[in-house]
Amino acid sequence: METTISKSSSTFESVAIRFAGDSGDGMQLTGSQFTETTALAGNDLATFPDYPAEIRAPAGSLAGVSGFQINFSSREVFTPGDEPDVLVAMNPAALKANIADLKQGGILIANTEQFGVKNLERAGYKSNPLEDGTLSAFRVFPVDITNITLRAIADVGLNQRAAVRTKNFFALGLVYWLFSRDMQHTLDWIQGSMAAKDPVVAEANARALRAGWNYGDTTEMFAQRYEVPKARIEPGRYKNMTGNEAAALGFLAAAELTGLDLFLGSYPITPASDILHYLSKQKHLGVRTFQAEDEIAAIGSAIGAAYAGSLALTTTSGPGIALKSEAMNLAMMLELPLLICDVQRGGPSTGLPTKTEQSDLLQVLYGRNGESPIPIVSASSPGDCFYAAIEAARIAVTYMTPVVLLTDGYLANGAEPWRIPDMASLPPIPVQFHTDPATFQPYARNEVLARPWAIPGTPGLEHRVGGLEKANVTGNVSYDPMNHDAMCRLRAEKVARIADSLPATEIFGDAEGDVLVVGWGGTMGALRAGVERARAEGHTVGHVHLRHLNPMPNDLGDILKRYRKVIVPELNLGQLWMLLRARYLVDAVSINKIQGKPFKEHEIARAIAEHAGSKA
Amino acid sequence: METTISKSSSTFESVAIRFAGDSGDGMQLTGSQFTETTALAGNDLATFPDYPAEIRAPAGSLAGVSGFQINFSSREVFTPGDEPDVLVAMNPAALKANIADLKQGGILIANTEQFGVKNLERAGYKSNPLEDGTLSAFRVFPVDITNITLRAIADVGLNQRAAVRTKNFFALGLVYWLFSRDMQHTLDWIQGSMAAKDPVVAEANARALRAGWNYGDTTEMFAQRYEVPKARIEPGRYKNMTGNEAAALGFLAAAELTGLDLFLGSYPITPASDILHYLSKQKHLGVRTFQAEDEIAAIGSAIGAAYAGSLALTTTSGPGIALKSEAMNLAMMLELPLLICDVQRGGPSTGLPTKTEQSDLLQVLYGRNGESPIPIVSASSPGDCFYAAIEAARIAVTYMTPVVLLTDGYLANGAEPWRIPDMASLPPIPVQFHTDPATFQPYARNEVLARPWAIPGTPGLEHRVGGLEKANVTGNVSYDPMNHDAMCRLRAEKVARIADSLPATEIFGDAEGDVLVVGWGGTMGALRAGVERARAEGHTVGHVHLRHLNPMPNDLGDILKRYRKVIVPELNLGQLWMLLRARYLVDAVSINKIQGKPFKEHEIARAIAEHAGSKA
Amino acid sequence: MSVYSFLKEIAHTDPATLGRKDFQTDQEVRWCPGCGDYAILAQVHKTLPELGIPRENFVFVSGIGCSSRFPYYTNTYGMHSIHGRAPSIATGVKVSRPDLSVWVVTGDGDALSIGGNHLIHALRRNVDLKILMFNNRIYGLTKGQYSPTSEQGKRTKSSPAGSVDYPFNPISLALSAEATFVARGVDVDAKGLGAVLERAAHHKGSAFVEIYQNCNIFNDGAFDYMTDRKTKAETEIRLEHGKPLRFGANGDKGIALDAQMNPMVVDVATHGEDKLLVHNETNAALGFFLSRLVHPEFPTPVGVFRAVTKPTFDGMMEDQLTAAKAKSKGGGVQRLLDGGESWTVT
Amino acid sequence: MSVYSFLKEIAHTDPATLGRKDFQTDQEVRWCPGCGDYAILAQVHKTLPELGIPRENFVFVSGIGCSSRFPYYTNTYGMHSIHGRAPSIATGVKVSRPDLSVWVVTGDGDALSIGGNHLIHALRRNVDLKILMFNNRIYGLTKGQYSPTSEQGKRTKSSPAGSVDYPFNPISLALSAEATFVARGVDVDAKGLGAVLERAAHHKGSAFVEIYQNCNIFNDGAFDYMTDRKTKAETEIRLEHGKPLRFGANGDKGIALDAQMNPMVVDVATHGEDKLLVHNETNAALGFFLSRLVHPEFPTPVGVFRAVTKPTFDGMMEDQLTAAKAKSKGGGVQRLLDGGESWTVT
Ligand SMILES: Cc1ncc(C[n+]2csc(CCOP(=O)(O)OP(=O)(O)O)c2C)c(N)n1
Ligand SMILES: Cc1ncc(C[n+]2csc(CCOP(=O)(O)OP(=O)(O)O)c2C)c(N)n1
Ligand code: SF4
Ligand code: SF4
Ligand SMILES: [Mg+2]
Ligand SMILES: [Mg+2]
Repeated sequence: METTISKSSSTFESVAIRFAGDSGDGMQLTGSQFTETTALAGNDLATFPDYPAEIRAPAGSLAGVSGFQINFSSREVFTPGDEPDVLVAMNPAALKANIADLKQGGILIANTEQFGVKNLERAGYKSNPLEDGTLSAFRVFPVDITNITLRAIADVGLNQRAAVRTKNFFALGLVYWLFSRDMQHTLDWIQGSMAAKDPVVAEANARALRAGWNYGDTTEMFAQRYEVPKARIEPGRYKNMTGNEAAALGFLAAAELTGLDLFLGSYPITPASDILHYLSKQKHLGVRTFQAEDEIAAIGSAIGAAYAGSLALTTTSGPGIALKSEAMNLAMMLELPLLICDVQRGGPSTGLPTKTEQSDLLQVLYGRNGESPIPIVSASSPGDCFYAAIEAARIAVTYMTPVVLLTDGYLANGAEPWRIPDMASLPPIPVQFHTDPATFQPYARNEVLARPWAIPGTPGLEHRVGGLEKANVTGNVSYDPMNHDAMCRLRAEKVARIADSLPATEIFGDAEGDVLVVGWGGTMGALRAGVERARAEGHTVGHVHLRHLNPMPNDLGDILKRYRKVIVPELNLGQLWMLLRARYLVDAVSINKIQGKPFKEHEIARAIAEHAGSKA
Repeated sequence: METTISKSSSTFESVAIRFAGDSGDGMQLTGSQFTETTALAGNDLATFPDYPAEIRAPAGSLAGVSGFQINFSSREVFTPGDEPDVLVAMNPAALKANIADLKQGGILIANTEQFGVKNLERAGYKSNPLEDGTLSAFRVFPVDITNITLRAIADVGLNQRAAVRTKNFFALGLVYWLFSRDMQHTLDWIQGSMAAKDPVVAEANARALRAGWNYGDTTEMFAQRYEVPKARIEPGRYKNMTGNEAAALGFLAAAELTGLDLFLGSYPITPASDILHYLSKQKHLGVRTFQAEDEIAAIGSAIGAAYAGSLALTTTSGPGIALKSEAMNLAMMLELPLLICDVQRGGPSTGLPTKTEQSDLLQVLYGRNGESPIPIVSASSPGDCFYAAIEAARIAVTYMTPVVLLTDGYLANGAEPWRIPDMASLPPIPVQFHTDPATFQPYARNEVLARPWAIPGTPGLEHRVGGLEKANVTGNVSYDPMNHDAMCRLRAEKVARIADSLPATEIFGDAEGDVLVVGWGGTMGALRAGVERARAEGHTVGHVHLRHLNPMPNDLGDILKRYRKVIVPELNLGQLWMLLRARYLVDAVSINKIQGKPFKEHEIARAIAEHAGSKA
Repeated sequence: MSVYSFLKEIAHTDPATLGRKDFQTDQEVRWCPGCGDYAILAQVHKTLPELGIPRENFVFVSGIGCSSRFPYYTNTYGMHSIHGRAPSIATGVKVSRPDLSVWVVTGDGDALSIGGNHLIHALRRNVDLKILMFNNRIYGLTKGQYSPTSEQGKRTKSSPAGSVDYPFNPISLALSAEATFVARGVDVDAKGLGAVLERAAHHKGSAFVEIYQNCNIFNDGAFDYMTDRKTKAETEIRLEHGKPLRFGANGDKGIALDAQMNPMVVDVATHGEDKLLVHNETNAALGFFLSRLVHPEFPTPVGVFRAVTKPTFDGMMEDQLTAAKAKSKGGGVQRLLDGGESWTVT
Repeated sequence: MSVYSFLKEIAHTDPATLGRKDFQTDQEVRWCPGCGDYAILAQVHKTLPELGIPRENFVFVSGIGCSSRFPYYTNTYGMHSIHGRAPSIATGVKVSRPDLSVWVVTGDGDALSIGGNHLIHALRRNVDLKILMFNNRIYGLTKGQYSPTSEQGKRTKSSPAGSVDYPFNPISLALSAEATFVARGVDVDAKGLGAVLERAAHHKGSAFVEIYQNCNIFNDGAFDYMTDRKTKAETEIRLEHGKPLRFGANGDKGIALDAQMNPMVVDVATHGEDKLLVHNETNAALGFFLSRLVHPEFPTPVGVFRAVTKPTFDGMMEDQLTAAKAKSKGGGVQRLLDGGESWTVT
């Protein structure tokens, strides 16, 4: 589609837009269409979908508000943006829930049709904010989105309910116009995927989209348009990738790289279930998914599959880890490779199941009886879940050990444009089952202290494993005191030595100076952006983002010493912070936030400035 | 009984004796009789029973050896003694398993009848050690205990099997003679408890006992006898007390002090089961014990009972804690008083179920998803389990929180002479259920941040609690980000403030100087004895033994600073050590041992000397 | 004076003053519009005030799931606990406080998947609990995975090629767990459900009620075959103690045994009413037999499968305490402390 | 070349060469002298070499308990896992490696207490496992607490006043969990046990075998009533498919139904053999009925209660994989990576 550009337009480096509406309003779809179009337009971008909590809230209620934020730029983008420049509010509840975040002077587009008495009341408004002057700090654009849309598609022949549901495409069209985006990608999608399901609905949506565009173009409302030039982006093929899908793909890739069959034992739990859903569609790749009766059975089945020779995986979230811990300990004792993926969510207890948090680190590190060392790997962005999953698998099969992969709700549901990797370029992960009876001892160890993997069906290697302490080398049950001491230390040593296989730690920014920011997991983008801001303000700041939480990299201690102050921002009350203090005796500062939400860039920048300032 | 004392005798300050034999040889009974008699004789003492591992091992095998060590003295005694001065070995396996510990020049009494080819083989001896000269470092007294006993009781009329079983009383009589102990207490016990069950057996045992005494008195074998004078002991009534019994009594006392009914939900597990056994006999005190189908149901039932207004308790060991962690987190979120008693055993996984270890500290502190602060109290000696249980209950009901009580296998099965407390002298623990609807808010807080306890049956206080995050004050479900942040911090703060209710930390030994030894739990005796030794050697050493692991006492940070070196001996790989380093940034040294066995005094003394020496 | 004595002294709510409204809460009900849970909630709110129990003596315990949000909407004491553990928690409530009326609300996932063991153990012990299991044959809250009651071959998010799990028969399972009261109701059948709930409430011992519940979002229409007015008569059979098993438009059909002891649908007129099976609520094996009548071969039984009275777990525990107290010599904990072997140091 | 291909290339043990000795290990057997576990071990060692399966293809998975030490004494692949979880672990073994013969050894506590849920779910799914539950009606390893199969009133360490728990009937439970093979054997009855084990081994699907086992330390003589030669004939009844239910010294007694569908013991001569119940292994409800024959009112049935064939879980899962692979366009993970919406930056 050729779109004529009218009205004046000005250029911006970055813009953040938030679409917000009722759960039924299709905001996630709107967001992902905008994302793809923007990616095609060559911007760098980051997104943040904000689903309502687990409950199905009544229409129009605050609890039912669904949001999607996208930050796009001509520079590198690390986060979805602190404060949106534009808010599209499809109803009063969406306005109420999001207006506090809108930048001063920002654009608010509101669907006036929804601002009737009943909906205002549902959202807790005493009077209509579009009319009572309370929004004077913003540029408010009231648009009767529902009715204009209905008029535009009147003759398509949809019933009222279905017709109303196209209004999100009107909003999308309007925003496309406002930001000078090309509608073609979305029109293609409508004519493709959507039309395949229902051509009438597709036609209506296409019209609604165009109507939105035309509305912007023809009405007097918007004085100007905005443009965000292309960013410089690494060449390659890109797609939008969520953390859960990336993790699932990473496990699949690891299976291919090891030559093993993937087995997943899982019990559904928010926000981890989608990994189960994704993998259960991959039977053609030899993937077995077992939906167990609970988390314990799930990991139990994975332990059985690992013993039998699969690349075994179990996926869950925090409460599920609590239940799996006894079995994780068994896997540790058996020294079998096992991948345990914890998609962290807001705790404690049932907590805030749909919100994000980084508060399972100490649980996965210490939540077992006895001395039970288990390696921990974490992912730092949605797409990075792919590589983190592969790294977890490398460690598991190389060292014959369970490994925890930590992701979180923010990564899991969040999406980012992701460069599609070439499988052939990934280093293979060699696995060799033991076959020779002459050299077989169940708990003999190789140069990295790993014991042999001898799978049932191999003649002459019949052996028994179990959770009682085992004699070094033979693996027989042993109550010998010195053997127990030795085995506890051997197991710890094996895990500690994984550090020898890690690359040098990457430092972003200054290699020494005022402040070192140390983080892990899904806060990566916010930390990087915050560090950039602080450096732009003149501070010398470094950023280390840990992929490996256990063991930590060998060079970390030295790096910590090169800065006057170490700050550790986490979405918990200071878990990595505690570990760094204990291990390196560094007087680090904990920056914590536990609101079910990611850090904002400015929160990090401010914290850095504060501690860089105190040049004591 | 009047016993004539013949032969010369010399006086010793302390003596340690170990009785060792097959599981069926009655060594525990022998040990406890010797203990009571020795206590009556006015010595201070400590004991250590060493049961075979959980399996029922074949007679005569190494795995089946059962031991009992007693250390008694005219001075204060802290441990069962590092190396026994006397070893009684009832068979070759008992010899094999214990001889390495016997002090150079120590006395070995062996039952020669058992040293036939078959038994030697079972114990893994190629030749008879009593004859092959390998025991030349010891004073060996081979006695045909079995046959002398049989002859002594020949006319009592027991069958062969039953008759042979009296031989432990022969050994006991012989040792009584050797250490100039009065047999009367044991004779009374035989004529009382034993005769009530079977007078014939009792008569046989009494004769065996006398025969042992007479054997010592009449044969030429023993050139001299030993005497250990009375110790200065706090006046009062004493009894022998195991840790499990003391803990059970402590929970009962707490119920009485609070006025609450005690409820125990438990699932049997070594070494915790005896608490369940003991409490299930106390129905007359209104105690309800519920043997659940698993650990989760056990704690679940206790949570229900706590909600309903009981003093609720659940008991288990490490693997059981792993299973209970999700429910512990629920209790934390509900802010209900709940006692969780973890009798630690050798881990990880099934580990060494009958052996002791201190390796669940980090598990109970951190083993839950999200930020989940739970207070932790530990007991430092068998009898101290009583007071530690009461302290746990005080915290639970005062602060409305679950509390973990850590004991361990060594404390649980170990016994010590224990001064019987007077219930009237214990401070009451006031509990007041909320009753007034006008002032009721489920999550309102009092001056120590505790919420009200409103139990079902109270009109007007109907309310719902649950594991989702709750709104401050009202307790309604809340997904509000700031509320979540505030609640996480409030819960943490509530637990942190418990420290304000703790007495000043007691320092044993020097209040400042070279070395501070910081410990916790069942290592108390060994640490104290080790510190005494080191001080006797001229080092200035303090010893702090923590009852409270979470929160730690307010004055601990200051105390740590007063010593040049802090060492932290633990039966794990450094758990408290890690916490102290993180919290106080103190460059403490971890002394660890993980052999299923307590520390020896000299191990501690040596560690102190080492670090006191390095005056760098 | 005991800390508990206020419970006896305080003025309790007069049950006669209670109405349905008294059991509603101020919390917004957050099930999807059209969810079967609403109808069940309404029936429970109708039943509770009729039981002659002060409102403050009710406790509702639930696990996790859409169904498990029930306590928030019922103005009694309540706990929305963790997934699958409600029967254990409720057992603790009831055993420690036999004066309370304790209810469990759970789903097919909560009760039969993660919580299966606690359920069967509570039933086996005959703890005096009223257990309402909302069976929508799906995991609702986690957005639609198959559950242990989903039919084989079901395509869901986690079984895109169709589930290969055979389902549990919850009634069979409850009976084999020795439950003393076992019944089935249907969300939209207000009258039948009300009757079953009332009988469950009055049952002394553990009562298990399976309630067919429509999840219109993830498993819509699962029970249409038997709730549809047009087909109901042919697809549902109402169990009545002592009555022959008849169904069909005019009760023209019945259930009888064939020579192999297998059930068969017969024409009453030709087969003879006296040859029909007669329902007997006291016969567990018969109850089991009836639980095997499964759609589409057979009409689905609703009503009470089993109802027998046995001493309850909580009652027997209470009796043991009473007996022990009667025999006790008093002296409290001090007597225990003082007992056994001891010696005096002066 | 697949990492698994060596399994096909390697020379497997010829099952014909295997004998009982090949299944013994070098580990000292550490049960108490006189324990019933020895006899069961012997029967299993006798059965395994007769199955035509290479030794390396057996996997024994157990939980925790005296019984669960079984794998150490059996020279196959094995895992002594954690308490109650053996069915889950075994499910993982079997589902991922349908070529293996997977056995579970468990106790009444391990299987029915902590592990009850995993057991019934494994049975429901019809995973091809052979599950041997040693029922000694006590927790042996933890030194004698009552178990879910202990009789009510039993005095143990944890029930000094007598247990108030009603026991489970394991056969009823297994049947209600839809187990396709359900049987009972007795430790000292070598022949009967051997026969049951052999049938279980050959059953395709989940086989549940309850084995009465004497714990001579903590529950001695629990089954004397039916193992004692003198009373055996009156207290035991052997189930045979298609045969009427007879027992007694000369088969003079039988089991029949009364008018209420309750079982009764009848004199065959006076009642008539044709009126006796006839055993039918394919009828779950009949199996359930027979499981309710409980000592002392009735003789205890031994043998096979139910045996039917249904597709197994592991088999169906395998079929789904095969079908999916057949339809696959190849390309491995790269195809997934490449699929869906994408754009190119140059
Ligand atoms: C320990 C744990 N595991 C998993 C979950 C996720 N989860 C919550 S509810 C549920 C299943 C709900 O199904 P059902 O009991 O049938 O309830 P419904 O929503 O259908 O009413 C699951 C798997 C959880 N909350 N906690
Ligand atoms: C998680 C956990 N809880 C409890 C235990 C303690 N435990 C070990 S075996 C057992 C019961 C054994 O009973 P059963 O299965 O009947 O076996 P038996 O010893 O009688 O053969 C218990 C409670 C444990 N090992 N692990
Ligand atoms: S998802 Fe289903 S069960 Fe849950 S509230 Fe909605 S309709 Fe009801
Ligand atoms: S305790 Fe009982 S079950 Fe265990 S080995 Fe001994 S006799 Fe056998
Ligand atoms: Mg459901
Ligand atoms: Mg048992």
